[in-house]
Amino acid sequence: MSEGTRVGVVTFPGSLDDGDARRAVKLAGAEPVVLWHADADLRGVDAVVLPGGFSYGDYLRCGAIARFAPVMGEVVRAAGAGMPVLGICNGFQVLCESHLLPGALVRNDHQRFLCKDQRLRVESSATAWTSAFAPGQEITIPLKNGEGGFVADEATLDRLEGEGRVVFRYLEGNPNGSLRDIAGISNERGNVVGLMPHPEHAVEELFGPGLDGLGLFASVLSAGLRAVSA
Amino acid sequence: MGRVVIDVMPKPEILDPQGKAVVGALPRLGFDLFTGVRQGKRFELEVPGEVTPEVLEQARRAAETLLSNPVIEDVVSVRDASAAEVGA
Amino acid sequence: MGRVVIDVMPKPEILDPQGKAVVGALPRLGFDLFTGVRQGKRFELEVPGEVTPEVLEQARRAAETLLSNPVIEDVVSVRDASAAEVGA
Amino acid sequence: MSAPATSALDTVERAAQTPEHPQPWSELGLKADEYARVREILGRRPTGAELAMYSVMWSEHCSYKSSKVHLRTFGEHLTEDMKASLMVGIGENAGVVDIGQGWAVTFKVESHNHPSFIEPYQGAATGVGGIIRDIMAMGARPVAVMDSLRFGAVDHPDTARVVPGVVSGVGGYGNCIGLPNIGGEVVFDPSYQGNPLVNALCVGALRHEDLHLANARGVGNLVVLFGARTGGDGIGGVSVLASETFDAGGPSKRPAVQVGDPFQEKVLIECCLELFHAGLVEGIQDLGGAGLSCATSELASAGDGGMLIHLDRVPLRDPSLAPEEILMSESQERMMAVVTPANVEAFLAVTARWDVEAAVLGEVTDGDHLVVQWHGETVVDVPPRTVAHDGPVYERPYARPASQDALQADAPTAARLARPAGGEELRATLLRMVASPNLCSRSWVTDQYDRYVLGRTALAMPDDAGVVRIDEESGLGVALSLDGNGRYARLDPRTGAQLALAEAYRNVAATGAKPLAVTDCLNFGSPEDPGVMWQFAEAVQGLALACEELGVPVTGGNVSLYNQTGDRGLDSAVLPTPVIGVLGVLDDVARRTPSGWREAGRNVYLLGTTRDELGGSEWAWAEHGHLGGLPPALDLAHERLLADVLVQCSRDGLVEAAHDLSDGGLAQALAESSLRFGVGARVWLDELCERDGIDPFVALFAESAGRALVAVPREEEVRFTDMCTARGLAHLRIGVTDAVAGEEPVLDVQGLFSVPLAELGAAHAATLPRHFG
Ligand SMILES: Nc1ncnc2c1ncn2[C@@H]1O[C@H](COP(=O)(O)OP(=O)(O)O)[C@@H](O)[C@H]1O
Ligand SMILES: [Mg+2]
Repeated sequence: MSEGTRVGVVTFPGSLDDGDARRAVKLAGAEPVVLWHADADLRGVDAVVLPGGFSYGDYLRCGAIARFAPVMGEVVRAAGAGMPVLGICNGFQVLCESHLLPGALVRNDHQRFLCKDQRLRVESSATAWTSAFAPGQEITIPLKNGEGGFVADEATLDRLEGEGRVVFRYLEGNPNGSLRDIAGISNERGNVVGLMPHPEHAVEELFGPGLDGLGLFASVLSAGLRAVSA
Repeated sequence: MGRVVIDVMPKPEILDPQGKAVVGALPRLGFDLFTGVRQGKRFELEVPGEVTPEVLEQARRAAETLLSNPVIEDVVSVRDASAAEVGA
Repeated sequence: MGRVVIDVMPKPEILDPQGKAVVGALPRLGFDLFTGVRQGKRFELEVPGEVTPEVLEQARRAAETLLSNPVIEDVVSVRDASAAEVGA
Repeated sequence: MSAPATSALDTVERAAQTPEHPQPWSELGLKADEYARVREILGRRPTGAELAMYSVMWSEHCSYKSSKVHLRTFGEHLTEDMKASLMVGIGENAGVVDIGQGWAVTFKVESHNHPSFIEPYQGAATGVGGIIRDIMAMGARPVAVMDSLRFGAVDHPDTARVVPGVVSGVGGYGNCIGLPNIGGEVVFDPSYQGNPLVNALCVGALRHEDLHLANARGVGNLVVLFGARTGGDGIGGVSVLASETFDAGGPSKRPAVQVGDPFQEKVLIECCLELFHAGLVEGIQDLGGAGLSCATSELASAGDGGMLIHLDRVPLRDPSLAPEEILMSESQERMMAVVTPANVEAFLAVTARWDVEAAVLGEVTDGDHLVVQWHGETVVDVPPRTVAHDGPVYERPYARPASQDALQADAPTAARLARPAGGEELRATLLRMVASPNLCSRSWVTDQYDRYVLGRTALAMPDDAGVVRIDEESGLGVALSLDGNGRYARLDPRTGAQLALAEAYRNVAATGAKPLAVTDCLNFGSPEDPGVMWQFAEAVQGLALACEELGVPVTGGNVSLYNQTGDRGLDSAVLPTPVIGVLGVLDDVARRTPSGWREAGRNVYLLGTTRDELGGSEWAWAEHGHLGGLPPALDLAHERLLADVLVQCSRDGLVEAAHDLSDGGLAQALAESSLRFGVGARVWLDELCERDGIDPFVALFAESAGRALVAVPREEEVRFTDMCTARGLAHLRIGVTDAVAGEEPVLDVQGLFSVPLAELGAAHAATLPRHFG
């Protein structure tokens, strides 16, 4: 997958960073495709991004309602077949609610929304979305959320660590109470990745803390994982 | 160990965006019987000993001052729930 | 008009930042009897008619699928509250 | 007086038959002569619904009855030159400015002060929501918000209630709706105790052809209400909350507190933009204060006919609402559009796609009255202009308070206030000043705001102005700054307002943007106090004159009066606080100048001259609790020159950083520029002191206007100094940025003191978290 890679970005009611995700896809050299929450149709894309925002206002639980959108049935199916799926912030929450990823995200321990440039370590480059990074590489991308505390039971945490599925870890202080400083994780196969910080806001020199976010979008171009279109 | 349960709900006349979001989502998931939803808060307060009248009184005052915002919320109930309502 | 009340609480072993914040604030306000607080959600669902077993059954399923996340929350109770608990 | 009878519907017919029926005009905030005037206009007593409409629309908040005569000044000082880029001026929902390449921007600042005191979270949240809808109503896509906040003393217990609520409310709404917050202000002063100021600004972008105005034209066109359902929110809120002090103990009303639903508004934005682009909207108006009363009467009075509204078609959240309550409700997240019959089906298809409820309420008629029916019976029949525009106009008496002379005479001279001298004292003063409530880091506040969403933000907090890109291809963008200084305005309202304008103007220019237009929010005490009214009149005059001299028109804004607690006249009023927003344009945001130093070895120049000006200064206040004397002098020609030079520096790439000097003076600017990226500096003050005839204390802490600090790379130094010399701008090299590998960065003021940035930064950062957690 490289030339002409098509990456779908889902827009739910209340998605906010969908335009930014599409811009990032484009800057990385792929073709962004708009996917609408109400259409059970992935339009033949090779990979899917669930963007940040406050789907349905996130009033009930973050991502709780978006999980049931018609498009999500297709995303779950495609993910099962190996299609690369990236959930950013609210998208990560949707992936957890959909059980594509384990655990859940709860209110930040300090109870405030927090927007900052966050230092991270890429713990695993063995996923569809991190292959362009060197293992252990340190990057800076924006973090912005009110409910970013990753929680899971001990057994799940141990398994994630053991299987190398902790993909990103917070550095220089834990910004929200996430267990074991976890900022992002993957599924067993490594095609589904979720993270709280926003790589799509670090893809243009002037409009963010640098270009470190491009690595995620570049990775999926060379992932070599064949999409199984629905 | 004793437990006091406090229920706080948005005042009926105040907009409840949470409840609105839920009532919009329910029919899409096939739950078609509900015409209104309001979402409030439930607090469980623990005390080391029994729930005495003094405990209840303090819980009541905490409910009015800290746990609810009287401008937009009502304290619906403050009750001893030491025995009941555990994982019911 | 009938009403179903659903209570959802964070699982005991899961971090509850809101409850933690409350338990920290209580003694500062002079409420010194409480050793633990957990904050959950209370939903009031309205139905046009009576709360039949079918209504309760649908409410129970809604509670399990939409209104709670089993990874972090427990549904503590789903009950007919048509008569009781109104502005108690 | 008894409440209106709720049993029988108060129709126009009934009103005509029962002239003696007692009406609660006083509870609704109308004065006796105003009520009499309504009766005169209608030739009968108003119905309950009409009374509701007139009372909200004739309130201070909606009618500007005390301020109108003064606001005309802005128009009188509008030159042809200033009109050049003005597409829509004062009077519409928001002003619209042409920024070139077929793009326009619309921006406005508005207050939500009183609601934010009662319920800080929701008050602030709905303040942000309201201003965003004003921008949407112009046909624009909102692209950023800002917030200017003023609270009581930082250590007052009620401040600890209000601050976290307001900040999370501003953030909660803006973050959830997906608009970056790109700047604002946070100020603490005891005068705002019990009356915080929450001013929110929104800026939107549109193509010229997308401009929409609020009018209902074309007989037979349909009037559609869409968005949230109408509930009992804020009924009575407009007249009671915005016009009278709320400790006056008014009648108990339906819930005055409005709760915001940012998700609904986000969907409404996307829905509106789709409607605009599909060409389905003839006229559009947001529903803000005064709800349907305002939207219907303003649309109708700006149109070419009358309007018929079936009020029973309004989708209700609370079915028990009476017609007058529906007319007065301030439920949020609603819009009203005028749509041709041919387009209505397509219109409703778009609203359905976004899951937005819509109802066709009525139509534009060929009459000249606004008629409102309730289940077929007429409850309102009025000439809409009399509601929307012909409200009362007061020429309130105003007079310079007798105490003003004594206040101005009490200047903070060296004899009056002890000044620090010598390196040790200056160092200690600097550390206390950067930690003082009004100069400390705002990160505790601004870190709660999303500044990245939409991917347009080229500069935001803590830079001098927010900069957003408007056009992705060309990089065309705008810069915005919001500034005000209540202490300066207290000492001299005229100069104080001008200084606020000058600061915002300078902040915008410091980023390299050419200042283009102004919006203002005028926060004052009770207009019934002649002293307050004098402050207001002076501020408006000063602002209008200064705008003319700087060539930047006021495009719109907001007046908030009755900001006071108690009735001790001027003494219970807030500091007179004109908050001024300036918008500038950058042809390419890639050229924007940041405020912090990134590299060592850059020469630091101070532009402008420094005088012994400490009246109203942060130093006098923070160190001595003193407010007296005169504010710094202002030279507008010099401000214009300074701005020109800063803009040219950005265009020609002559400077790497620029930071304006304001509160806290040079010391604060040095601290901020070095703390931004942790690059220190070596600074010398001898030449400056000699040139300007001042001592190091004055050099560091005076707040003289018209100054900026720039960092110039060595290779541009000749070009830079040549330009300043040629243009006659005072410039002096006062230091060099400095970073020695392996050594801790420091701010070193030669011969006086040296502070490690770590120590400076720790002092700067600790204050707000210490108070607010
Ligand atoms: N309430 C606020 N919301 C957003 N940004 C703010 C707020 N208060 C202050 N800021 C930002 O913090 C920075 C410092 O504020 P301030 O010292 O008032 O700036 P200046 O003196 O240059 O006007 C600026 O970038 C300003 O926009
Ligand atoms: Mg300022």
